Amino acid sequence: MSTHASTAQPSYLVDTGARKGLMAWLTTTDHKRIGLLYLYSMITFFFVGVGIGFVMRLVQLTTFQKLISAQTYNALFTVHGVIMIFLFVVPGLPAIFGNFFLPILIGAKDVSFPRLNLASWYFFVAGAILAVLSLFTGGGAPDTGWTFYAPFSLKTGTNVSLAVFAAFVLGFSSMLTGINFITTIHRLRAPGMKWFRMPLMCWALYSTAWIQLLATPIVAITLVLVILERFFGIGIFDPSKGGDPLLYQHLFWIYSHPAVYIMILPAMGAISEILPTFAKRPIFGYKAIAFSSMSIAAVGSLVWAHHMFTSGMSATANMVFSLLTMIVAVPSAIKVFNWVSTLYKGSIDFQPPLLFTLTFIFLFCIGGLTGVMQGALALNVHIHDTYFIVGHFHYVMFGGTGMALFAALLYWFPKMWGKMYSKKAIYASWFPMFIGFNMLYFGMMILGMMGMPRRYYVHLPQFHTMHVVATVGSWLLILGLVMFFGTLLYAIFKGEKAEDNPWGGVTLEWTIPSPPPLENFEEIPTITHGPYHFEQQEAK
Amino acid sequence: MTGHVHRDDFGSRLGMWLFLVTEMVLFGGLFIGYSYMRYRYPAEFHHGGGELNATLGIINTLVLLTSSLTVVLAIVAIQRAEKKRAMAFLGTTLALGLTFLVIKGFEWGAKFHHGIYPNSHHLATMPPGEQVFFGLYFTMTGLHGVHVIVGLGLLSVMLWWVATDRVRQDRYVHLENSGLYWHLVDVIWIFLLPLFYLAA
Amino acid sequence: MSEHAEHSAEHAEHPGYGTFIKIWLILVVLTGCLVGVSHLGQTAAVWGLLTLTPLKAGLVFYYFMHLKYEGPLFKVVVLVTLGTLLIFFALLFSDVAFR
Amino acid sequence: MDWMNQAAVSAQKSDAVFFYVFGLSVVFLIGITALMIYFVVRYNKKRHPKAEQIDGHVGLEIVWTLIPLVLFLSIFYYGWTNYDYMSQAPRDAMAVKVTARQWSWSFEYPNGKQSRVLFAPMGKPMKMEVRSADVVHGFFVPSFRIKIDAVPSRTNTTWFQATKVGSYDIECTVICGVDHSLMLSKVIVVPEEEFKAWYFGGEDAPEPGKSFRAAEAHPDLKDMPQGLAVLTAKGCLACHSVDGKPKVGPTLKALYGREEQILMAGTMKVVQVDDAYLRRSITNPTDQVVRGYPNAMPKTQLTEQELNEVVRYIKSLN
Ligand code: HEA
Ligand code: HEA
Ligand code: HEC
Ligand code: CUA
Ligand SMILES: [Cu+2]
Repeated sequence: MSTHASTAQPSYLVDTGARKGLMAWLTTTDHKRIGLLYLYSMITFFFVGVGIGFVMRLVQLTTFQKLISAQTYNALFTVHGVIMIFLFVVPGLPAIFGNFFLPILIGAKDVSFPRLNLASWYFFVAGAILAVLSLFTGGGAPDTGWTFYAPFSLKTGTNVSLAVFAAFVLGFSSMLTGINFITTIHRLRAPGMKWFRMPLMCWALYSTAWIQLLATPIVAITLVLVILERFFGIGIFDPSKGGDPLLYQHLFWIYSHPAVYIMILPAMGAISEILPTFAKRPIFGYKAIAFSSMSIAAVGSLVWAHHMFTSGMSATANMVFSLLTMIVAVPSAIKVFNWVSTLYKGSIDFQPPLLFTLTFIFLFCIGGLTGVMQGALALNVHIHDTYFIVGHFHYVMFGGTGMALFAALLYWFPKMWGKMYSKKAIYASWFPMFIGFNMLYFGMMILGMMGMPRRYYVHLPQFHTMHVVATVGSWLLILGLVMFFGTLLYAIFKGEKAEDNPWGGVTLEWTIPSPPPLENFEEIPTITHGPYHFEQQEAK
Repeated sequence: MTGHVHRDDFGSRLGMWLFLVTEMVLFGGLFIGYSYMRYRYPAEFHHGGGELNATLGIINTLVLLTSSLTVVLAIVAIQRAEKKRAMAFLGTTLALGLTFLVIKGFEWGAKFHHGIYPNSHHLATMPPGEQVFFGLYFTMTGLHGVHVIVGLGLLSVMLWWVATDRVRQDRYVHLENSGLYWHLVDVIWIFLLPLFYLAA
Repeated sequence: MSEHAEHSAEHAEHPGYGTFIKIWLILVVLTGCLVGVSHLGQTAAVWGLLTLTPLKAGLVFYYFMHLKYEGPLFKVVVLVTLGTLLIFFALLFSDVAFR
Repeated sequence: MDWMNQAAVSAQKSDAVFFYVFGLSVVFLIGITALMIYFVVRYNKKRHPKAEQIDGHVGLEIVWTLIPLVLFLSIFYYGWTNYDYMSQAPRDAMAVKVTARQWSWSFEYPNGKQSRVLFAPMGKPMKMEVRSADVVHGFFVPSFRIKIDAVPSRTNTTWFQATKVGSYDIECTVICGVDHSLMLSKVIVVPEEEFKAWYFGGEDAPEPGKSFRAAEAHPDLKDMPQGLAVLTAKGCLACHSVDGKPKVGPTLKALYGREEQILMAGTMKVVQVDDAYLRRSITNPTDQVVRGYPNAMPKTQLTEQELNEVVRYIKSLN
């Protein structure tokens, strides 16, 4: 607590090496700079994805319109899905905040393999460029949906091969990050930083990294098979050659279900960091949260076929996977209850990060509860592949991971850039965002219950009213988004200088200057107690 | 690999093992596909296996097993600072690896010659299950072949590093890691042998 | 994955040439057995596959890949991986085998 | 509301599960949200300046592990048993072969009769044997809450027992290419006798569905405008209303001059309804299919004069 900005070391934002400017950034091995590289490149792609989402909503504004063709619409939701999943939510929190804060939170100077870390970023960029290229080359943007279901993905004339290869490269980047984090957590914890003294963000990143290792290769090989199938016709997924489309679906979801936990676990980790800081008390049930992260990682790998209940799987499989799906919801429930209890008898300092944290809990609960509905067999049959699903996953991915990302950004912003944003402007952006969000995505869920299938270019008249509501919601949402990012952008350049510890946090990142110096710590700290130890601060 | 952190051989090996985990799962995915298909088409897989040249498969198994041995012996040699010997062992490994590829090439060549290759007319006349069998055969042995090539590349670098003393008695984790990779490639082949060549 | 094991795992005594050559011999013999068994008919072949192949792979892991000489962490890593794959198999067959 | 339209037993089964989970969800969501807001207000730093350093409570952890677990298991069980009912067709069900292709549906009955819309007798179990001729499609009837994928090289089955006479949407739910959203059809549920009349009737037995206007009076043909008389005589009114209600086909009310979105030779077009369009729609119904409707209109022989009358009558409906 006492080692304040007296250091002679300059901030990591200042170039100290031989190279200057852009080159210094592109060749950096500093985990903090790599975190920012990810952030900037991701936001770029993210806005492309948001823009596409906006256009899709415009399409649904009329029952039939001539602005874009059906083929273009199919390409739009595919590209929207691919960008949002593979370029944004899957790598999102680990790559940005994991890179930036994992070493700091465990008291290390960097990750175990800094150069590999930079390589991961280059893989990410390469994958992203390939994904963009696939839009303009070959037969044009893929039109299969982000799930690339065979045999349609084998037959369509669009450039599925390149898009799928892009996803493969991105998967590689994700695995390398996972390897790095696991090794870092095993090897580089500061003296005294026992496993159960790690901040919960580290537990979340650790379990995420394990899913990345154990699930990503499956999708890698699946996508390789799709490419081989398209170029050489090896026939494993192609029913006309004896192959089986259901095998494709199994392999795809063996990865892609765990991937949704890759998205949410780090978000939950960030939430578990933020809550204690603003409640000024330790998190409720530290071990329960840590273990539930690990058990989500474990059980989450076993429920993939709940995406296939109507595919004609065996009845036994339907039963088994429905049962397992219910079980995987338990650890999430545990977390929610522990988070809420953390507010109990705290001394709550209401600040923007806390507002977004509570919003996260609310929206994630809706997303999670609708997930449970989908897991119930009799109901899934009705809502599978309708807008209900679209509503569900926007609630968990955007209301969950996205809101957590916002909260984390607000929480760590002063540390990362050493500047403070206007809190009023952030509060103001929250209202349109929250109202718009619920109009948009709750509207979608109602549509789904009414029987509106997803990936529909045109809709039947009975769905029109709700589609209009949803589209208007999307405008509000985007308004809020622009205000939000405008405020932060302004703060990066013109914001007031931030203190080293603006929120009164007690984890290690708040003991070093804002922004942190190159090697984080002047000397590696020795840890003597758990992560959320507020007594000491009160004593002062 | 570490810039400002002190050297951590254990960490490097851990990293390598974690990478191998991803490789195991990568091939695991294919093995899952294989068993799924074999369950669907037991007779066709049996028959397809009969058309492969088991002798070549067995020879290749012995070749790879031996090359695995020489890699591990090279590590022992390095630990004992026997540089020449280490280089000889590594050289043998490279030679055996190449032998493997050559034999593999002959085997594939023979299949191609008989009109059995993906998308061929001859294949299209076979029952669906056999088409799948050969699809898997070419994919899995092909992907394995790619790994052999990568492994050979790694080991060649190691040979060079041993020669230039970048790998030496007190600093050989890179050789260990390359060796781990090579062994994994061997293990995968150990599974491929019975699944394809001895399936009949 | 305990703290101590992890840090004290730097191998103390390195095994010599002999150990590995012995293992190699066993592997060659096992390969011979596998080939022999596969001629005894379908069931024998499958059983051979299911027992001998993992045994061979295990030997390579344990000796050639030095798993025997590493701390528990590496063993756990490998076991977790194999366990995961095994569960993937089992669950997949809840579909395939009951269709 | 429209989406609560339960037109089959399966719909009741599915909705029962929905209401159960929905009820639980609302309770938990409101509970959690209310607690959150209460804590934030009650323990605000102004009111509660000193936080109590509580680490956790084992008893509570156990409680909130077990209670959700039990509830989740009950959801699973309820969902599964009801699904079991929804997926197991009774033995005596009539088996209809459903074939999906890019981008249309066709139905074949046990006696070889074929149709582009699905005719079903009220209250009788109908088993769908769903296959695909090309890529994966999805067979979905929202009002019945049933859905099953059409996967090439295999046959998936589902079934229903309709409880209400009427016409219901069939939609394709798996992305299958450019016209995925136009891959629509209808289920026409009719009383059993009417279905039988069609089913056992010969080639030219009239398609069922006329009963939708059973309630309407049967005025004398002579009192009608001539065009309406033709429409009635030729059975057009089985599928078309003249008062604005959508049936199997679009209503003829205010049709003339309307902008219609039609599918012509695989592409979408917008046309304004004029004489030529009407004639073509009637003489060659498959040439121009109105969006949102199945390609189901039969070809009917009309004399030139009848055609004129019909067109004039349709104009008069504006
Ligand atoms: C961040 C991503 C994310 C997360 C966290 C989740 C979480 C969950 N998801 Fe979701 N899901 C997706 C992303 C995600 N999902 C995506 C992208 C798809 C669609 C893919 C596609 O087809 O394109 C999908 C689709 C999907 C389906 C397939 C639907 C279909 O196509 O038919 C199912 C089915 O079971 C499902 C279930 C669940 C469940 C049970 C959870 C659980 O983990 C949720 C657990 C949380 C809670 C339950 C809330 C908190 C708990 C309480 C408040 C306790 C009290 C409650 C009770 C006692 C009821 N999801
Ligand atoms: C995280 C993932 C994510 C996000 C954020 C979004 C955002 C949006 N999505 Fe969606 N969407 C998907 C993932 C996502 N989407 C996926 C996977 C599919 C399925 C594709 C398929 O069928 O194959 C889909 C499909 C989909 C459809 C269905 C298409 C169809 O089936 O016909 C629609 C329809 O309108 C839609 C709309 C939108 C809109 C209007 C937005 C946005 O424009 C809303 C506005 C966004 C914001 C206000 C900002 C959110 C901010 C953050 C998340 C944090 C950013 C912070 C930093 C980078 C620091 N999306
Ligand atoms: C089995 C039901 C059925 C019968 C009987 C039937 N139609 Fe139709 N009709 C349809 C359907 C379905 C459509 C919409 C799809 C299409 O355009 O092919 C349609 C479309 C039309 C259209 C174009 C409407 C528009 O909105 O553009 C006209 C005009 C029409 N029918 C007239 C007739 C006439 C006249 C008869 C009697 C001779 C008749 N129909 C009998 C089902 C039927
Ligand atoms: Cu057929 Cu979508
Ligand atoms: Cu899932």
